[in-house]
Amino acid sequence: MQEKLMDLKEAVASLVSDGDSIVLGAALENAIPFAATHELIRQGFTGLNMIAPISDMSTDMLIGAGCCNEITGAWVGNVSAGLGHNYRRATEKGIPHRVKVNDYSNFTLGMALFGGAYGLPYIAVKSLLGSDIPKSNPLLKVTDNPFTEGEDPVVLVPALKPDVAFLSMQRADRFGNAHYWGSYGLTQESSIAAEKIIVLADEIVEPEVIASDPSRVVIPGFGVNAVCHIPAACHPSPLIGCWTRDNEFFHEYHKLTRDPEGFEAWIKEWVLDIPDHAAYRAKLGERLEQFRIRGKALSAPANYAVE
Amino acid sequence: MQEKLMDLKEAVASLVSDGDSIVLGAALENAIPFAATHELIRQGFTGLNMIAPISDMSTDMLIGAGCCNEITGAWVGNVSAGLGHNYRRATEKGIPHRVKVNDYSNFTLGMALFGGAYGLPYIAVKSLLGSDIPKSNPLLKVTDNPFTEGEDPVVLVPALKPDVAFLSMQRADRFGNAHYWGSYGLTQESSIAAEKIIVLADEIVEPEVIASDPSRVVIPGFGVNAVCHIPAACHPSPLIGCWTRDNEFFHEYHKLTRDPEGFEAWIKEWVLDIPDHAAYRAKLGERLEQFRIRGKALSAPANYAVE
Amino acid sequence: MSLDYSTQELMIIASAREIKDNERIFVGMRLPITAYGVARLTHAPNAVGLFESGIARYEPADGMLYTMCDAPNQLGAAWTCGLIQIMGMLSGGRVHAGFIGGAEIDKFGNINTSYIGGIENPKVKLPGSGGAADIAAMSQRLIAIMNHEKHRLVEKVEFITSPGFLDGGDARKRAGLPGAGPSAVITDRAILRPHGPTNELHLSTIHPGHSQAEILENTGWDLKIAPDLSETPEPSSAEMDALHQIDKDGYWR
Amino acid sequence: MSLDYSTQELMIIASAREIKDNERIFVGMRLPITAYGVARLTHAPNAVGLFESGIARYEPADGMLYTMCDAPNQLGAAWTCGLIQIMGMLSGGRVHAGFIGGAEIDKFGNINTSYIGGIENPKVKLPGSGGAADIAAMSQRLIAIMNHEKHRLVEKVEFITSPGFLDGGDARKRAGLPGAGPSAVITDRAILRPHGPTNELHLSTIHPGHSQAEILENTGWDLKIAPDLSETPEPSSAEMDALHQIDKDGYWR
Repeated sequence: MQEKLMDLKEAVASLVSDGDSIVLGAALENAIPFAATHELIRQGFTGLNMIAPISDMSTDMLIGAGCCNEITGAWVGNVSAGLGHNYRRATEKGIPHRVKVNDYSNFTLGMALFGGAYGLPYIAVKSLLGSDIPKSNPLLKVTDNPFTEGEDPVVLVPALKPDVAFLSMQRADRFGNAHYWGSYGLTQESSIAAEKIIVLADEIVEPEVIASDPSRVVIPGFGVNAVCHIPAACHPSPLIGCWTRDNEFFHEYHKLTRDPEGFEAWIKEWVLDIPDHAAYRAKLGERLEQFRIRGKALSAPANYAVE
Repeated sequence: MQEKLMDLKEAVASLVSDGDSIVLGAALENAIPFAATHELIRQGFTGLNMIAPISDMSTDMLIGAGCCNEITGAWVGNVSAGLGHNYRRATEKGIPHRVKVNDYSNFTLGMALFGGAYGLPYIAVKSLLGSDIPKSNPLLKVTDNPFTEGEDPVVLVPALKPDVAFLSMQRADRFGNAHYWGSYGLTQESSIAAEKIIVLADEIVEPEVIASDPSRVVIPGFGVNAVCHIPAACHPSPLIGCWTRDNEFFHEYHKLTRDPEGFEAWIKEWVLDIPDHAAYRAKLGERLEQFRIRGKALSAPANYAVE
Repeated sequence: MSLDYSTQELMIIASAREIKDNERIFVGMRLPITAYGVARLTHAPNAVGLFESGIARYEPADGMLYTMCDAPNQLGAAWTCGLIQIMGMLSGGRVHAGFIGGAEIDKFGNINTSYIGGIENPKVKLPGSGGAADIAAMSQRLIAIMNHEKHRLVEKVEFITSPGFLDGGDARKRAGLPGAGPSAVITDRAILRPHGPTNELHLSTIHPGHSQAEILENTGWDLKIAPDLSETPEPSSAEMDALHQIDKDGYWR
Repeated sequence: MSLDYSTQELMIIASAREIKDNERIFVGMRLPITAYGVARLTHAPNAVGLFESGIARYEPADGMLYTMCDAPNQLGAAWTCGLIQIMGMLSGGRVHAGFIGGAEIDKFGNINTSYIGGIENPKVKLPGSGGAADIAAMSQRLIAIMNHEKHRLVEKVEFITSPGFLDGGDARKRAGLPGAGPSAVITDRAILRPHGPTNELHLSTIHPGHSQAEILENTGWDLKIAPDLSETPEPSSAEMDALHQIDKDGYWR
């Protein structure tokens, strides 16, 4: 096995290029690796295509910072707080510039990434019939089911292969093997579909810990390009077993980014003026500690003994 | 939640009908619920269509006993011992009667069941191009990828929805919620695709045990119709954490069923003359004990605490 | 003597009544998830709640949720898995009903959560479908929850994110959609239901304290009246007890 | 002084040489799984072994396997999952090579594991594809392992379960197959490889102790000779040491 521990700054610099299509958290509202969002903004990437079923505040920040030209997904906003102001400014007024939206529904985006992961050229679904989404997203094709006599329309969703996937995992070893639990959305499909995978691990553990439970592995370690040790990388989103959600942080962002100036100030304070995630955690200070999970509600063990 | 504990005899009698398509273990070579095979034979079902990627000795027994008219799968035989004698007699000589074989490869059967599970009318794959399998299985259609200019052939695999799925799980509660670990083949897709699900649990545990780890659940308990408590239901196949493989049993079957008379004697001794699985275990006696896993190689815990 | 309840509490209880026992329901967040909790405690103890991120629950979460992925919704779940497994149940025809909201709904129950003012240069870019388009297409039936305002209940939505009966009649069936379409639209003033061969939404029940004239005034199309028009039944004390058990902090009061 | 080795040991070591470092390999059972173990211990320490049931391993199992699903193959695995995840890696183009066997192979590397004597009333019904057809179609390259007998190496297989170069030339590419096709056929007498624009299998190396005449005699078509024909290199002592470390009980001796 190859050691893959890397500084996040270095991982982002060496594995991401301008114009890449990027999955940055695909579990929906938990395990969003905001630490990677910050790093993409600090390094000033441009022309990114952000792919996610639910694009939360992370995508809104990338839009506002001018990193993102395109959004491929089913929903963009601020889940607990409302609309995404940068998203609206970009799509409605071209501030800071126009952003193209490739509309999907959750299920059809899931199928696109499933197809990308497992080499299927396209997937035929019965969703989105009658919806105008296939009109706004010309990648989708409405056609007839060749197995049925008479009319039986289906929507064909072509496979989608992201360039890079960033994922938050509860624990990983230095070789990129990781454990994840709780709902995972499209984590598995989107990262297997991706050309490169960067894991942000809340904790680095000995390889024996991961190897003790290969069914807890959601994406195979041998496909991972870099593993970065970033505690609370997902703040303010939750990570099951590690951190709860900092709801106020989402609301403050929503309130403070109503106008471009407010966003400029916010991004300066929380991203641009901060060198790395350690400094971000230091800035959060005691605030972060209130979201740390200290209780125990442990899983019953599974036995893999051979005799 | 509804209590679903049921005697296997009753579950089979009330949930299976002649002519049904049946998944009886879909994890390939582990977790094959042989106890259900025996019960199907004892109750004298006919016209069954057995669906599995790898059909091991279980399917061979059902063919020899005259229960099975059709096989839908990728491989039939006796994995560690060689060919399946009843399978060969049925397909080559019509003994006890002809069996129709619907040829798939592992991946395309997987896609058929994935489609059945998740409501996709068909799946387009790049496998089986150039193979004669689409000629022997007219359900498969070779067509052109509508997203590509010029020729780009794909194989369309229509969705497959079994009537009943039997599955071995390490532990379940009385409401049908279960834990499974180790490789699972097509367990998840085939049972979600099936109209009815019967779980054979090696151990019945309190609901709190299953609820302690919802990510260890492979198929949702609310879809399960019956849960039957049958220790070693999978003998002679292995069940991770519970039982190792009784290799000799596979070899003995292979040796003793070379001719129809041998099979008749074998099935009488091990199935027809035995009332139920408890009696089967009693007959195995000390032999079974040598396959019981007594060691411990336990998984690292996962924490689901909320604060 | 009538019980004391808020409009939102009535909407929650009306929503709960749409859930039958043993059903699998996409419960969404906020009002519908509370409705699911009430249904479980009253007439539907075996209903199962599904969440798009990959969660199925027998019981509502114990604790406040800001998103469906929060820890209390995962602890003790029946199943935590991926989006494809859960949304796939919907696509596989295994989901009985789903709740969705929206910015606009029209007289055939089509819902817009995407664009106001054109696709190319929208006046307002809404968040988009999320799972709503899938739920509307493939759930056996659909329950919409809306504020009853003239600019929200419109003659024809300008963009169909989530299909209802499309142009009405059998248009939905002809389009190949597997689910049966909207069965109820629950607003803060009334409940509308499709009626007759056109499947147009009709005024079905009026919430206590509201009038037919007020409702027609606040509907953006010429709303027809169902032949069996009645008043939305008030919450029973059992329903209110259940709701108070779920909504301990009185968020919806 | 030459080492003492059996024909099967030579085949295992020849197979191991086909595995490159960092590759992902469908290793199958028996001879190829042992070859994978040897490769890991010699020149390919970072090769990953994949098993169709849903297992990926960095190291070969510690203990005798009768099937790929046996407990020793699951304990300490890199990943245990479903068939779709693992076979999907293949379909997704992420698998470098796979090993398969068969009842018959023809001069273009097509393999039959299905029917002898027709589909309708076969003389022999073989077990079928399992994952072999998928591996042959979608693995970046394919290594076949066969006993070198005239009735097994035939002019044309009567049923193509696992596609090689089909009718030769660019037929495989025209059929739309993603993988490049067979790169080696390792028999108990020799190694054949595709050569030239026809992609016909040519005699590439002859195992020590065997003759060209004997090999031609035991091949069911007019086997052509590769221009760089040589002898299969004997196992090195490092290779034999690795093999003995894997095959502790001398099963292959």
